[in-house]
Amino acid sequence: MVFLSLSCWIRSRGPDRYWKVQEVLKHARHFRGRKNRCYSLAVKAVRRAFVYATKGRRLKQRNMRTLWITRIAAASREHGMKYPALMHNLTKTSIQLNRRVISDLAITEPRSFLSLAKLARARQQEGLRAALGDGKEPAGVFSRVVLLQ
Amino acid sequence: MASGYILNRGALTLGIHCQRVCRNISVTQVREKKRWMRAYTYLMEKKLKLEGPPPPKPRSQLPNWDYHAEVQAFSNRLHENFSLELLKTAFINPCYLQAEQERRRGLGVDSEAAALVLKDNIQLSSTGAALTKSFLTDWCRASFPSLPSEGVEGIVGHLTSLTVVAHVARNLGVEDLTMSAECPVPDDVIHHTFMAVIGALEKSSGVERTGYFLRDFLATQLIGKDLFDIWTVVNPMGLLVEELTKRNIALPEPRLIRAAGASTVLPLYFVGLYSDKKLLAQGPGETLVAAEEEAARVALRKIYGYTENRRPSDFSPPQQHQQPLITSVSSN
Amino acid sequence: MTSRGTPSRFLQSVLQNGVGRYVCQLKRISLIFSKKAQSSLGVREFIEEGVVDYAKKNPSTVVYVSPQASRIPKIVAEYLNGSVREEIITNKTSPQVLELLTKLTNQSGLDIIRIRKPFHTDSPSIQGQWHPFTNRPPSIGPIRPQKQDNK
Amino acid sequence: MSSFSRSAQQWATFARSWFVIDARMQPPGKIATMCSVRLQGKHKPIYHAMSDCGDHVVVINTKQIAFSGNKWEQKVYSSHSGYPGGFKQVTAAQLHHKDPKAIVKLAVYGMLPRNLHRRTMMQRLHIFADDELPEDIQANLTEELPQPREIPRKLSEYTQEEIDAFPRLWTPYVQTVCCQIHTGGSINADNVFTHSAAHAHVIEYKHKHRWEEMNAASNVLNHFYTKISDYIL
Repeated sequence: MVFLSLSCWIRSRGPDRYWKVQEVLKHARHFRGRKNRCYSLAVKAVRRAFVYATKGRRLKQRNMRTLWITRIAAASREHGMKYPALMHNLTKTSIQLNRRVISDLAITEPRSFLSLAKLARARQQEGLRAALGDGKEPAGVFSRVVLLQ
Repeated sequence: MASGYILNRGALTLGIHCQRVCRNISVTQVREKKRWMRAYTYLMEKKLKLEGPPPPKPRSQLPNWDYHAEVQAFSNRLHENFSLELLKTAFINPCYLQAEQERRRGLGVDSEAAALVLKDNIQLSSTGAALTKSFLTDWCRASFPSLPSEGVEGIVGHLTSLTVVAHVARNLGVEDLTMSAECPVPDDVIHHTFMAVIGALEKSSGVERTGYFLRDFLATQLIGKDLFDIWTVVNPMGLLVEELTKRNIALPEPRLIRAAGASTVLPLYFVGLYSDKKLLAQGPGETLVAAEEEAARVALRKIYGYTENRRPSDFSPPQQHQQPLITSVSSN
Repeated sequence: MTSRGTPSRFLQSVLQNGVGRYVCQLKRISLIFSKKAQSSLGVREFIEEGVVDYAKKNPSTVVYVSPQASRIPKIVAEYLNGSVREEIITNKTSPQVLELLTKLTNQSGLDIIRIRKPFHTDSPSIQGQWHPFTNRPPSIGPIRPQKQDNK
Repeated sequence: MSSFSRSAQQWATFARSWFVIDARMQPPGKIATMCSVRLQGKHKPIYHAMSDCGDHVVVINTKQIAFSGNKWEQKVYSSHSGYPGGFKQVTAAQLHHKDPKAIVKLAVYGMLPRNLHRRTMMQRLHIFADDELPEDIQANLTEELPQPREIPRKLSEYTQEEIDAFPRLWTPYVQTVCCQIHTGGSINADNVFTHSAAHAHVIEYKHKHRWEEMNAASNVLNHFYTKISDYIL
């Protein structure tokens, strides 16, 4: 925390408790209770607030990512896909959209999102067909693939 | 200050330690904690609270003001070649002339010696206003060819309204230069002045440049605005019926498409307007009537080509497009 | 700084600046310095060397140079939207002053506070925003879904 | 399409829809999952935990939910009134007998996040023991959700041809008993099927010699927690 304005405050250069207190209270004015006017309480609260703010900057990124994932999951469920399948197949089709953009698309441009989902679905089917091969089992293996055909 | 200094010196020579009492701040510089500062700040704050902020002063009466340079910078800032004489005339409002003459008469100077040889901007303003109106009407017709004349009038009326023009003018620095009787320049005066500036531009650079000027500064105010925020239509359904009969399309038939929570206090209805079994538009609403009206508005927006997802208007600089503005816009 | 304790705004521009043409938002700049003081040395140097070049390069800005008996040289920048910014340039060298001036010239005059998102638009959606019925198949006939009766 | 007015667009985007789920012969857990997702609004791309965008869910026919395994006897619902000796434990069957809505309600409540929105979300859940809906709720519905599990068919719903065509692993001892079962007069098999989760497709008559015993005992064992699994696979 650097208080740039303090050194620039020309009229009151030098140590003065009043200004020091004001610098702290400036950050505590929106707090609730006596914290917003009593220095000894405010200084503690401000320090905590700054610590939370520092941690919060990391936390925000994480929380936003979870929010995007929830939203994409919800939107892809509407089109009958699951989130992991959608994202995996989008990567496979080399669509390099991040989660923020995809979730924004799901809200503001639903038709673009629908086409993305369709693309992922097609890629998924393709992958399944490739995994099944020509529909014949390798020798000596019996599985449900035959029954499904 | 001088008396304080003398007093201070007198006190010092007398050897009485009353320095603190009769100290004058600006005279004796003492290196210490400025403990008076807090009380002084509080006093000033209290004074401000009691008396309110001081009345605003026009920028021209504050230090660092060169009218000629300011006017020239104004012209350069807008990338236009104003003739400075005309531009200076454009800033002189009749109310300023009146007030100034009153003031001079009040000072007791005889009328011949202190006569004002300034022209006011009434004529420039009227030409500017007329030009603005005609240009914006043409521009709207070209950009939204299917909009009816009432709609065009609505848009032009919005763009030339007092608030919009005053907002544009204030953000272009017209307020400082305006010669006005009152100090926070009222909206109508600033509107008048801006129109006069447009008139001056038309006289100095021609109609086409003025057109670009209007397009760049006034028409851009349409960005992000909805048609029916600008143009108040009371009965959209009636208008839609009128439009459809004009185009020989079957009349719209409202149908309830979707509904949710119909018996709650937060219902949602989607009403679709079908014309000849084809969906014209659909609109959501809180009640069936509101939804129907909304659907009519949506249909009107589609017919008039003023949807939110329309192609943006062309605001590119004139160097790339050599042909006149109106055709270049309509070719889109 | 905490996010609640600091003011914030969305990304914006003055009068859709740059859509039609770009207007330099700095309308007036005053260099206030002392003729004698040591702290104004760099400013005096800048006024001798660079201020004319700066004024020529920026014809849309009015530059005032006013010597005053003060120890604190400063730049007062006024913007088109009416905001005024003061920058203290005590003990700044000539290139530093020029740098500061360039920075002030390029600013828009809007409050320098936290910007919530690095992008903003008035009309976010082209295809129409999502609503609960966007991806639902249209229901034919009566709108109420009839309960299936097994009996 | 994006030309709704802003207020109308907002009204449409944040409107609450009403879902209806038929819980007949469905596992309560699966019903509760569907409910809790929709009550929280996690099925909408505009989801945000603070924006309270959940929908209404109507569950009907909760009287006819179906637990698998022997959860009816073994699943225990515990509660404590706070007073000494106030600890109560009831089995699922007892609870269901007392209040046919309780099992679904508790299952949904347990699946919602533990926060201040929990009770609000529960208020948007409407549970009905049978399929009679009041008029005002009937008017609100927007969509019926598909059931998570296919309803197993009762033996009485199979035709004779289907039963004959059903693959058998061995021949039953006595053919006549088989006929006696599905011609109707048998034990109150219908009753047992509807109330318990037993969904047998093939009835085996290994214990032919115990068949008469069962017929006699069926008057006693008419409740849904009858240990029919000894006789029916």
